[in-house]
Amino acid sequence: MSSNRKRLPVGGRIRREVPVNFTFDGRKLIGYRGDTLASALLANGVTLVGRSFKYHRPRGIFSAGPEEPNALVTLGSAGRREPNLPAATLELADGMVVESQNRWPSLAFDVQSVNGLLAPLLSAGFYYKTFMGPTRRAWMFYEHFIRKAAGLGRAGTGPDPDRYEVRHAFADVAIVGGGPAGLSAARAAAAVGARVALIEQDFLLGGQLLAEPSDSAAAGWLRQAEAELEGFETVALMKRTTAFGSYDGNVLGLVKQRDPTDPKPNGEARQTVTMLRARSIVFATGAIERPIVFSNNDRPGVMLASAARTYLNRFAVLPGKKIIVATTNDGAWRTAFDYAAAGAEVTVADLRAVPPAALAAEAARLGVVVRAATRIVDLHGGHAVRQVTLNGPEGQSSAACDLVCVSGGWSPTVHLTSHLGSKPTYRDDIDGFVPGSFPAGRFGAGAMMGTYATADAIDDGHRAGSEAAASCGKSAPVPAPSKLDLDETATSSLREIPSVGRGKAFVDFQMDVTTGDIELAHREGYESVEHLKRYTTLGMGTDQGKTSNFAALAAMAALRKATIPETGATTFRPPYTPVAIGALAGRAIGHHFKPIRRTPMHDWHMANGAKMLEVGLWMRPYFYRQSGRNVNEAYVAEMRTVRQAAGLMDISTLGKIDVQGPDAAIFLDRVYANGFAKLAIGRARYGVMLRDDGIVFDDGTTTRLAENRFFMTTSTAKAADVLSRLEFLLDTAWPDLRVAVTSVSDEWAAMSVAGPNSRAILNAAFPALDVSEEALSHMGLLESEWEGRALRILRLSYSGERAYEVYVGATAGEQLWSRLLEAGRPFDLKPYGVEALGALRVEKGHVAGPEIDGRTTLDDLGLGRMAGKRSGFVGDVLRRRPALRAPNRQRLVGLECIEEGKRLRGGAILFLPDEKPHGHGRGRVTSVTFSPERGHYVGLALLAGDVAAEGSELVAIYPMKAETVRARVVSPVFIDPQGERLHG
Amino acid sequence: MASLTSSRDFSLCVADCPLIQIEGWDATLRQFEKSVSASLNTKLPASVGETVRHKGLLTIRVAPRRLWLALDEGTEAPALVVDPDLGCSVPLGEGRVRLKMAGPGIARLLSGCIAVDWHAPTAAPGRAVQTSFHHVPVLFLRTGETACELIVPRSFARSLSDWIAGG
Amino acid sequence: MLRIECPCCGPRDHDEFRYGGDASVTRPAHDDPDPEAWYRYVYIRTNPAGQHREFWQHVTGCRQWMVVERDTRNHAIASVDFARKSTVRKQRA
Amino acid sequence: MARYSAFSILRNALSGQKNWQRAWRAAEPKPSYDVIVIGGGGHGLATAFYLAENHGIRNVAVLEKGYVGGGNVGRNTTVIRSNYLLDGNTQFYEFSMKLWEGMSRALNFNVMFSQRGQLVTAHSADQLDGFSHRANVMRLNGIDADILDREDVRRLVPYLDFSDTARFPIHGAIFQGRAGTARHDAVAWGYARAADGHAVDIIQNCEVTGFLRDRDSIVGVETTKGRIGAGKVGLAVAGHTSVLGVKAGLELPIESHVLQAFVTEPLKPLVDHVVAYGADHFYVSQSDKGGLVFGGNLDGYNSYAQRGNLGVVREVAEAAIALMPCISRVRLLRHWGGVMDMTPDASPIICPTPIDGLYLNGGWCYGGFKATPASGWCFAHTIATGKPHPLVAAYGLDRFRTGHTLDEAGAGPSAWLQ
Repeated sequence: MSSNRKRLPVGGRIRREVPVNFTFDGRKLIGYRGDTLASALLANGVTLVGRSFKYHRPRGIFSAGPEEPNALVTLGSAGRREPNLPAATLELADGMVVESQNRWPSLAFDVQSVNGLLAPLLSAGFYYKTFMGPTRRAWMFYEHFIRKAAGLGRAGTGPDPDRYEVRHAFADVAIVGGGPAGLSAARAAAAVGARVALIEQDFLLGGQLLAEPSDSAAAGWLRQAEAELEGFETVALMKRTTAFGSYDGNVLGLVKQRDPTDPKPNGEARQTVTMLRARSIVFATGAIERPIVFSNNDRPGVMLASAARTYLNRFAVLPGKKIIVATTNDGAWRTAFDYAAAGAEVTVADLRAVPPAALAAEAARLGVVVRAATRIVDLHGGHAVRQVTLNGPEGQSSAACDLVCVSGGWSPTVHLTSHLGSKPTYRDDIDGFVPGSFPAGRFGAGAMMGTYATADAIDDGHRAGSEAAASCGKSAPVPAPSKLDLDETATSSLREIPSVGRGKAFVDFQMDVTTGDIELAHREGYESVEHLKRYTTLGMGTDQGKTSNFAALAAMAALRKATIPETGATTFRPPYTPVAIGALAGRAIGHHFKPIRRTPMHDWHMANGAKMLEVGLWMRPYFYRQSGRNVNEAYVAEMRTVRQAAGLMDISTLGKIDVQGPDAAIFLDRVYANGFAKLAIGRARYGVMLRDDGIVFDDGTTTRLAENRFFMTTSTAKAADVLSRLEFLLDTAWPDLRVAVTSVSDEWAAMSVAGPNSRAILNAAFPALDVSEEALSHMGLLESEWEGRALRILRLSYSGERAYEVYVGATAGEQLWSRLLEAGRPFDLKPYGVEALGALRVEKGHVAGPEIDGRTTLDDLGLGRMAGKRSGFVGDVLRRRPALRAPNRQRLVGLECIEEGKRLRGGAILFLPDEKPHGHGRGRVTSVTFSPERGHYVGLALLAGDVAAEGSELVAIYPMKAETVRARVVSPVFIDPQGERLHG
Repeated sequence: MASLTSSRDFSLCVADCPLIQIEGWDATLRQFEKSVSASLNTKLPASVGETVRHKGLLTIRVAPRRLWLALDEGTEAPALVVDPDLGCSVPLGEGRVRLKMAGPGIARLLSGCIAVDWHAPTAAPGRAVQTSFHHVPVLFLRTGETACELIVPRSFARSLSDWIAGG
Repeated sequence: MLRIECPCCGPRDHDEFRYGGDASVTRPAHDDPDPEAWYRYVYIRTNPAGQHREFWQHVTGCRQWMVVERDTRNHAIASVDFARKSTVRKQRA
Repeated sequence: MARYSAFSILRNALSGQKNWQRAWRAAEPKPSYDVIVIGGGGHGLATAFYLAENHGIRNVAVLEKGYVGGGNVGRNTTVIRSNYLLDGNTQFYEFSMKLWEGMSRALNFNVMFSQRGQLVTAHSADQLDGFSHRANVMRLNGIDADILDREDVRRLVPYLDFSDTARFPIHGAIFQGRAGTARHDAVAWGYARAADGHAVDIIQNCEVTGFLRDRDSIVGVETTKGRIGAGKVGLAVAGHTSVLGVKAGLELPIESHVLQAFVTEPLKPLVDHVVAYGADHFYVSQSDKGGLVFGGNLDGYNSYAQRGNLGVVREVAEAAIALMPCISRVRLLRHWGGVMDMTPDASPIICPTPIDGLYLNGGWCYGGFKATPASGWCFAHTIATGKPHPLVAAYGLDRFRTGHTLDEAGAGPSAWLQ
């Protein structure tokens, strides 16, 4: 087959001096710069491009745009494999590797085309009526085969090697569509000083003007319009960019394809998603031609009339030499004329009884055969059309042909304007839907408003552009745009009614939905548009039914003997054309999926053997490898260090809030369940906050720094929620309180020195400070400076050992950390991680996340005495609800394992020893640790009040490991119940 | 100040960010502002997003009752005493980092980071915008025609500067 | 993509804000002991399909809590004001 | 009603598909019914079916303001599971699972219930402990559950991100083998057809605009098709419960929020299970047609608009790539929003109401689809007997006043955080 044998010697908007090599199913082919994959395939005489979804019927190129239902291909391989791309939207680039899909073993010979023979069985909805037996799980068997047969292309297997980007952008006026109306709107808006973004999905501006001959007046107009726009500094011409969605707040979602022909993309992302915030938007999205429904109307060689004209005039491809133009309107005649002028033998079959005289005269001049009141009823040919059956006043006749151009009228492209929920309204005069209404700041222009004639669309664009600019406060007189009259006459003039011969007549090509399927849906009562879609899968393909929606609606209306508006309108959902998930994710992938939060000592941990753990956004040391080979070994060793010598823990992740103001004490008194008003300056207190519903919200320690100033800490997880909650109360409930709350979480590096040697270590590290028991007793504060930074030392303990929380300005965090380790070396100070931290607190009976689970009350956690008889604090009233005070509620207890060699596990369910273990049990183990002090596993549990007496015996059942362990209820404080280690 | 990335189009440096936050009480805000203004010997920015520069001290209004006093490197902190009946102050400089950016490619690069309109009057040189950058609250300071700073929380600084350098 | 016009920072994407729910309910005084009042405040919602007064905090901006009036059917925003202002108004009334 | 079977398909194929009957009659309202169920979604239709099937109450109408199945039953991501932790939820959802297992045959309508298994990834030892707790409860209640370690997960779903660059490395997973998906529309249609087979009137395009009262009792409804009397009225309009509740004079702890759903272009089989990401909001399955169907978190503010915002679309896409880097080039085909009734504890409400003659079924949050059969079964019982079915005893409206809330996530009473 000779290369480009269907290419005309001259014309088109292709650059013949730049040949482009590509392969299709392994065949090496050549096109030119300026081609799409579709035009290059047609130029090379490739008509069979894909197989349909259900019946695997041969399909060719049907359109010249994103409405393409048939010619879907897979591009690239491995991580770059991209399935289901419409050939008509792929800009041809050197080295493109293209494969057809949904066929096996080959495109020309596809085994599953046998489905076509089974078609009578595979009617719409047949799945719902069978595959129900013989057993309950039978569907799982059938589904296996059905899934394999379904689907189109295949996804890639590995990570995507390409980059994507998400960008933010702003404009005064965004204009969607670079056709005559959009260009005119852009000019009008730019001329009055508006910042304009003109968005065009194609790699050329012009829209339908590109279908005009490249030496025509239209081409001249386009050149001038483009040059004029390029002269404005405030106009961004965004080509290769699709507005995929229209969102609230006048936001458009755009996706831009990198220029695939650019040999040096210079790091530009393969695709860029832009969130464009516009003050006003002009939709100039044009219209999509409708097909005609007849038997075998899906065969390769059937093409939309406007697409055929585009391939001829824009790409200089003559896909057929003997063509039939089947139409209901004037527009398609221009295709007939241009093909005749290019030397093709052309017959027009117009459904109308009397086509306009002017068209007939021009046809006669060009030797085009005209058959009025004539329709196509059938088509013959497998991989390419050979012949059609026409039915007209003279009866049925056959006509040989190699291309059938169809036009059933036009549908305005109202997808984007429907995304915000405004229902399109039907306009009788154009037999189509236009946008129902526009919210403020949104405008429509041109064919999408039903204004089809180019001259009118240009004027309409001018109007819309001016109004859009005016709505953002920019208006001034602007000269009218230059005229362009293409001599178009009225467009759609007759509703096309499906006509079906022997073969299937397709309404939705991609989903293989036929007129028979629509009849069946109607017969079975699935007559609303949504039922029709869902029952037949109509419009569910990758083209979202861009060419099929109207025909289906018309067919259903006819069956219901109703009008189109009575039958309904389809709801369009974003995106307008499919968008790669990777493009929407942009650079927020891999490590950047969520930002990483590092403490001031992060680098030290990394350099010193810490195994790090993700805790929310933070990275925290889980354990240190020098403590043990794995976490279980390490945490026990680290616990021993803390209990026997001293440990150093990075606690910088704690939430820290500066609370100041004359009313700060009153404020804290209300937000905490326990009182703070009487807290002495220089003292710290453990506090618990409740939610409004009386459930425990968070806990932490708050220290009074001065009469009017407190330093609050929160859990790592709740830091942001607590701050927002405090601000909420101050702004909305108690604005009379003079209190300021500020996050100082990042301000301080925080570390805990815990263990019997902790005081000695502080003495060594801070020789100038008095950290004696007298000067700094338990719950005391010492404020000072270290290396020019503020220093706070709080005598607090989470582990039950004598311990100090040392806070220093974050910039000195790592330095102080190292200093403490150095000072602590003689005292066996070692760092420990969060696993040991958690284990130490379990041994001491402190509650944490597993117990403060959003369902527990103060009483449940054994903290009821903190609130005492207080009232007037957040959550106090609803915590008194009966269910939250029920005596048999589960409450915190200690558990110890009483079986030699066995262990407790968090998440075990507790039962009485003699009861059948079934149901939810009496409680559950929340947290466990091996206790080096006790020599066995201990844990905290939430246990029903009636069986929670100390000394009771229970079994802890853990079905996931088939374990049953005997345990005894004990005090939750496993070490030093008198608190002697804390004091002294 | 450490340079993280530098090319013909773009440079990115990271620096410490001495910073004090002051805040006045609702009912006595005018008195508070008067006393601060007198004590700093400069007028205060009137509305959120405005800044006033005075002798190495940049005053930024970050909320109706809240101001940030950002010090140039090497500048002495002002001797500011806030009357507790009028308001309060809290140092925030240890916990913030300045990411300084400059170069002709800056507007494009920043469009991949924050939703701030580089060409809007609210982002003109001398203006400040608080916004979010990959979920993190940041303060954008427009310092010149092709220069700006982001004041970011220290814990997120590396993650965010990596993001910028990768753009 | 909602855009909320913060009274002091200007129009911003809604993801700079934290949602705070229905602002038409009245929070009882901190020391109000009436369980019914607290029950209604915490749980009962009119949940209108239409104009809804609601709290939003400009959490990555000025950190102020706002009261926004928004139509829940189409997200059209009728007004935005500082919550402090409307709370003070309410308390004075 | 003709039975559906392979034989009926064959017979109809031979007769050119001309002999199929309507799946359900196009009924017009009678003057009154024993029971009116408002809402022709999955729950309402199932309720009508079980009223007839289990309680012999056949003088029943289902009133639907649009078309059958046009609400959340046809907008969700079709996940069915029974992996609930709390006493009350566990048993209810397992009962539902059992009904799913027999549904196609019970309705003579293939709802394509595919028990392909669901797994939720865990990203730390603590998270896996939490999952183990849940799995233990499930097993002790006779429900299948397994805990998988990282290598088990890798064997089962090798396409997840097991690389060094994963922001939240996979530590393990909880797995329920009997969980899966179903063809959502078929559930509505199947119940509609089966209810119609019991002479229930299914009345489409019939919007309820008010309630008829006799003193303090509700005795019927005002509709766009006129007044219709009723012995009892059941409300099953999740998403819009408040709108009708206000008309009836109910005070409700419900807010309407939007949850988005997403579908990609059809692909050859890739995802063989239901997979949920434990480190963020993302879950995915692959429909039999080949599209990846997925969802994420609520948009997060009260909404009755069936559309979502772009920010959440991006967040869901980010989570999708974080879990499954190989779908970067797969393209999103459609996204849409469903309006959810969110309750303050994320558990539903099925109960008699303080208003005589009015029964409430709502507050399904984002979990209504999987509950469809059990909800219908128990609501029918509640309406028929006037007392809650034991399985929904915990789902009373008064639980918020008493404190008997069922808060699976412990997220507290802000509905949008549930």
